[in-house]
Amino acid sequence: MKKIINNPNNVVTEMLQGIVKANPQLEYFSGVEVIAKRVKEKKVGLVSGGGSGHEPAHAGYVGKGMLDAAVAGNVFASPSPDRVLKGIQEANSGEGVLLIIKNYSGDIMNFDMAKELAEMEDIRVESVVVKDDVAVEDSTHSTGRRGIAGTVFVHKLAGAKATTGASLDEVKRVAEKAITNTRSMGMAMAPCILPGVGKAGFELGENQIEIGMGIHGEPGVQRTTVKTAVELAEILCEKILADYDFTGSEVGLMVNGLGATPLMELYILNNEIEKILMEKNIRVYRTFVGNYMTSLEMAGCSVTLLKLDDELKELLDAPCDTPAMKV
Amino acid sequence: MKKIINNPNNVVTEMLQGIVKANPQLEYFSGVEVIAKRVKEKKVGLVSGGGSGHEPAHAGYVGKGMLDAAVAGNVFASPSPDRVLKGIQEANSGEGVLLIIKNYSGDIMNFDMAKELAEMEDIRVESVVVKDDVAVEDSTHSTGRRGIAGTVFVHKLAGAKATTGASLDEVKRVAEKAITNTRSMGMAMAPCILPGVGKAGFELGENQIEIGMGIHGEPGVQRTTVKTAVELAEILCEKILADYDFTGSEVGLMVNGLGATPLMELYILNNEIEKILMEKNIRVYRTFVGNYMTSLEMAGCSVTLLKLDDELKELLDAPCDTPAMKV
Amino acid sequence: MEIRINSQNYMEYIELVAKKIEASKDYVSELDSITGDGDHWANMNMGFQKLLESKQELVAMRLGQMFQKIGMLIMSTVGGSSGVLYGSAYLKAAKTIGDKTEMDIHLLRDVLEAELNAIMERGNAKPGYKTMIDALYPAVIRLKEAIEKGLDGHEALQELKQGAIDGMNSTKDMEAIRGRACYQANKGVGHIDPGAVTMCYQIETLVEYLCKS
Amino acid sequence: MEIRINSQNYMEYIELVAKKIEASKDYVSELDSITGDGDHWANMNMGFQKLLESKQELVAMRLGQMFQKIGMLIMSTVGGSSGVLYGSAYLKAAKTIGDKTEMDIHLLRDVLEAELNAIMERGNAKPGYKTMIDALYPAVIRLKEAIEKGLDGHEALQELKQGAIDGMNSTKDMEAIRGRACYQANKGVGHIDPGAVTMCYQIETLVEYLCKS
Ligand SMILES: Nc1ncnc2c1ncn2[C@@H]1O[C@H](COP(=O)(O)OP(=O)(O)O)[C@@H](O)[C@H]1O
Ligand SMILES: Nc1ncnc2c1ncn2[C@@H]1O[C@H](COP(=O)(O)OP(=O)(O)O)[C@@H](O)[C@H]1O
Ligand SMILES: [Mg+2]
Ligand SMILES: [Mg+2]
Ligand SMILES: [Mg+2]
Ligand SMILES: [Mg+2]
Repeated sequence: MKKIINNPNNVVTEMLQGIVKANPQLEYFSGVEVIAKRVKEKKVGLVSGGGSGHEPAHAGYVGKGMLDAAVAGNVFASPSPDRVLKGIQEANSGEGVLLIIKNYSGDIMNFDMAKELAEMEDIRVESVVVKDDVAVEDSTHSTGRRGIAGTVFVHKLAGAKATTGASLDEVKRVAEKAITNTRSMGMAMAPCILPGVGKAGFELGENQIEIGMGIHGEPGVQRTTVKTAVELAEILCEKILADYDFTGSEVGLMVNGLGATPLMELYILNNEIEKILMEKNIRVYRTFVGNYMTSLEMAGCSVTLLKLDDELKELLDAPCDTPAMKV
Repeated sequence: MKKIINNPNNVVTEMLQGIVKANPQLEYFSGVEVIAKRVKEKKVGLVSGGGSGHEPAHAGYVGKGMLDAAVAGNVFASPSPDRVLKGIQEANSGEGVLLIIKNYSGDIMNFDMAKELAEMEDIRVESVVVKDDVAVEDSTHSTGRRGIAGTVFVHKLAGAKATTGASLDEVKRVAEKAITNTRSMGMAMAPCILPGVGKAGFELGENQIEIGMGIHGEPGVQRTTVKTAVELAEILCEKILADYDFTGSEVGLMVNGLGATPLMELYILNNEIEKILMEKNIRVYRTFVGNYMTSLEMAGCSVTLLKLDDELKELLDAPCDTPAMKV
Repeated sequence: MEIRINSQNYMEYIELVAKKIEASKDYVSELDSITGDGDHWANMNMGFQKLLESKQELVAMRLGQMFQKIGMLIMSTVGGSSGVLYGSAYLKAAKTIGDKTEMDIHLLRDVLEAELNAIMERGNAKPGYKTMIDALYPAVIRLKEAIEKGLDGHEALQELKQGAIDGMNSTKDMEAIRGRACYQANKGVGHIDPGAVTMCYQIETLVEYLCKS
Repeated sequence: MEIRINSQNYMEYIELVAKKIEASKDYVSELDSITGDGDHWANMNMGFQKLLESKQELVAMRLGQMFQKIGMLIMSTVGGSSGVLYGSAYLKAAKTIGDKTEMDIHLLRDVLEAELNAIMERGNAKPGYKTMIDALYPAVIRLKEAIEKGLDGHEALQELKQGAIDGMNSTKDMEAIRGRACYQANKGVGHIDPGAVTMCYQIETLVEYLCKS
């Protein structure tokens, strides 16, 4: 295992320390692994979080116009309720707090329990659950779809809405609209290695890739051979467009790298994706290309489409200033 | 070779197309592989460039407050004089153009020839040569030190100066001051693969890393075993601090990933670097952590220190808005 | 055979579990890699190592307090699904113990049942969902039946253990409805659930510890 | 043996070089990987493939024009060090040819010397710096001497070729002063310079082509 780390047990703490050193406008609460804005604003507080290993998510989205606090779990493990509670406390300015949760049972259980704890402290807490990954079947029977890179759009839009001074209900409405309008699909070309485990969680042959792989290395829907950028763009778009009708609409587009995929490849993929969308009469209003929701050193990418209306366009364009996203 | 590409011969063109699709404020001149600002400003023009494969360098730094045009060569190959000439033409608004060249004989030869061609068109062109890599001995006899990630600081500072409306000589003076004050040192943990070649340019054993590796996979100064973040920070800082006395000064710090190294690791490294600098009585004024000057999918990092004075601090803090850097 | 478990005994049991888990790294990690995200062993191991570190403090506590503290420690150290599930389980078990200082087999049964209910509630899950519940549920049921039938302590404990083992094995053919295995195309069919394995380890270790002492 | 090279012949020679380079992928790539950035083969191959694509246009030109065009094509297609160096070489050679339609051995010598000078000037480099110059320089010197000594065409060409081969081999023990090999701790000592290899290939191919026809 080649990683720039010290003790595998301390990666999260040391990373968060490194983040606040680079971003002195952020504050780090050690032990509970919370990153929050140093200067608080009087507004609905936004809290997101989840397992570590998805950097810049989630701490990288704390700042003006996006999150008020991010809560880090251990690598790929949901943060515990006491941590989330601290995030809620730091984000709360009396206007209530919205939790942006990704749809994993671990996250849901921990955030739910934290919500109960916060409510015992008379903090009003609402939550939304992001489930954008079309690789997984939508289901009410089982846990259903995972939340992946589309979460970043939810941070952005709900964050912009909260910054306008809107009420908790209004911010929640926007977050839910964003969730309803967002679809993602990813694929992996090489695995990642958990620092505490020391070897890859799965293996892919010389010429194999996996379509629909999750951001924790959870298996995908199809193992296949290496594809060209044209083919990949087709596969990823097809799954997304089959699931939700974006025809005729304007969209936000995110071409996201999983950690080890160079920007060159993401831009080449973007080139193909935009061609396909143009053909399908889908107009790209704004594009984000980069590492937004990663999976340690996994090689691969995901594509996210967000259907926009006038309200969401304005919120997407609203200024934000965080380590990982500045608009 | 697992890459999200189509034909290896077209990677640069398709990548640049993907960049302008994501950044409609930029214009792409195909064939000559130049990216330039769509809306020109009346000011000294700044042009940088070099081989491709270092994304977001160089096109990612075109925009307000940084470059006016970036010229892309093939992967790891300097752009030809005709391409650089086009970059100069696009950047020129009559106030002259500054070329920011990295110290590789290929780049120098091609940019010099382009300068001669531009001067034949009566465009005033000056150039500066970045040589920040302390892994290589400084020398007047041979080509001497390479230019690596420190180049991004030169883009930023000279760009900010040009935006104030300063003259070509003044902008060049600032660029040269930035170069004089900048030192970098890198290391690699895994090789990169040239799309046209299809296999790694070098090999590193299971537990090997290479200190001082160049951003094109040029061999470094020492092959050694995997190190902890603490040890790596020490090795990289030691080389830099032995070369230039930063004691007592304020610095700009860049902890740069080479392409495949996750942000988590860069932040952990940053944590250690800042500890060492604090001990040495060097105050970090501003930190940049991320993939700023990469080497395809190479795993590894570099550390850059830039000594600041009041003038440079103001220029470092000046707003800029480019795909890869927003201040 | 009569069963008496005080704080001291429970800590000895925890130490044995910690050892058992430590030794199961490759197998458990691999199971969670195949069907989940690969961290279940690391999570559980971190949790039990933390309990070992807190040994002095824990053994000095009354049993109920001790369970409460174990719940808090696991919840905050482990995170993930297992952290909050075991955390909830121990917190609820602590309530069941109240201020008693020892568990006999009847209290043990109630404690295990409380844990089962806490996990099902927090996880919004039932037996058959391919989770740790599938090891705990049949174990608890068979212990209850054994006690009702009036079997002796040793026999009742063997029922508990065998219930856990059979339950664990039964997850192999289940389709996952909770946990990360449900993201797989085949819903994890063909692989044992890692959470069921570590649950089973804990029950086995408990039974072996009680039968030896 | 008398030497006559017109545009048609030169294009035939270019085709042979393109083939020779195409076949040398692994060796040349590896040399540039060891001491440089690994792209020298890809660069040269791209350049010569481009010349093949432009065959119709090139053969229709007068020799000097053809050289000019080759220079422009290589310079803009290849980029990197070799692009601008070969580009400069061909542009200068075009001037030396002027409006002549054929090269005899004297003009060939002058053309090669012009190329050498162009490369040394553009590269700010001399013989002994471990570059392509180290294959071209001795080749040109030995051709000149042979012509001065009055050796016949065939013999003079063998001198040209042997000069290139010996020069190429001599780079093995040199310390690099130009090119990426100079970044290495050992300055590339122990490895032949890839640029010298492809330069040598071109000269060898030229000699073999001329001797065969
Ligand atoms: N909703 C749930 N209810 C009960 N048990 C669950 C639930 N979700 C997951 N589990 C159990 O937790 C185990 C996974 O734990 P772990 O790997 O530590 O957490 P995570 O899934 O967050 O990575 C699964 O194997 C399963 O037994
Ligand atoms: N300044 C120079 N003068 C002469 N030849 C040079 C110079 N720099 C490099 N070379 C030659 O160019 C070769 C490398 O070419 P290539 O790999 O195509 O370019 P790059 O070094 O830009 O990757 C070297 O092996 C050397 O022979
Ligand atoms: Mg997990
Ligand atoms: Mg090159
Ligand atoms: Mg897991
Ligand atoms: Mg090269």
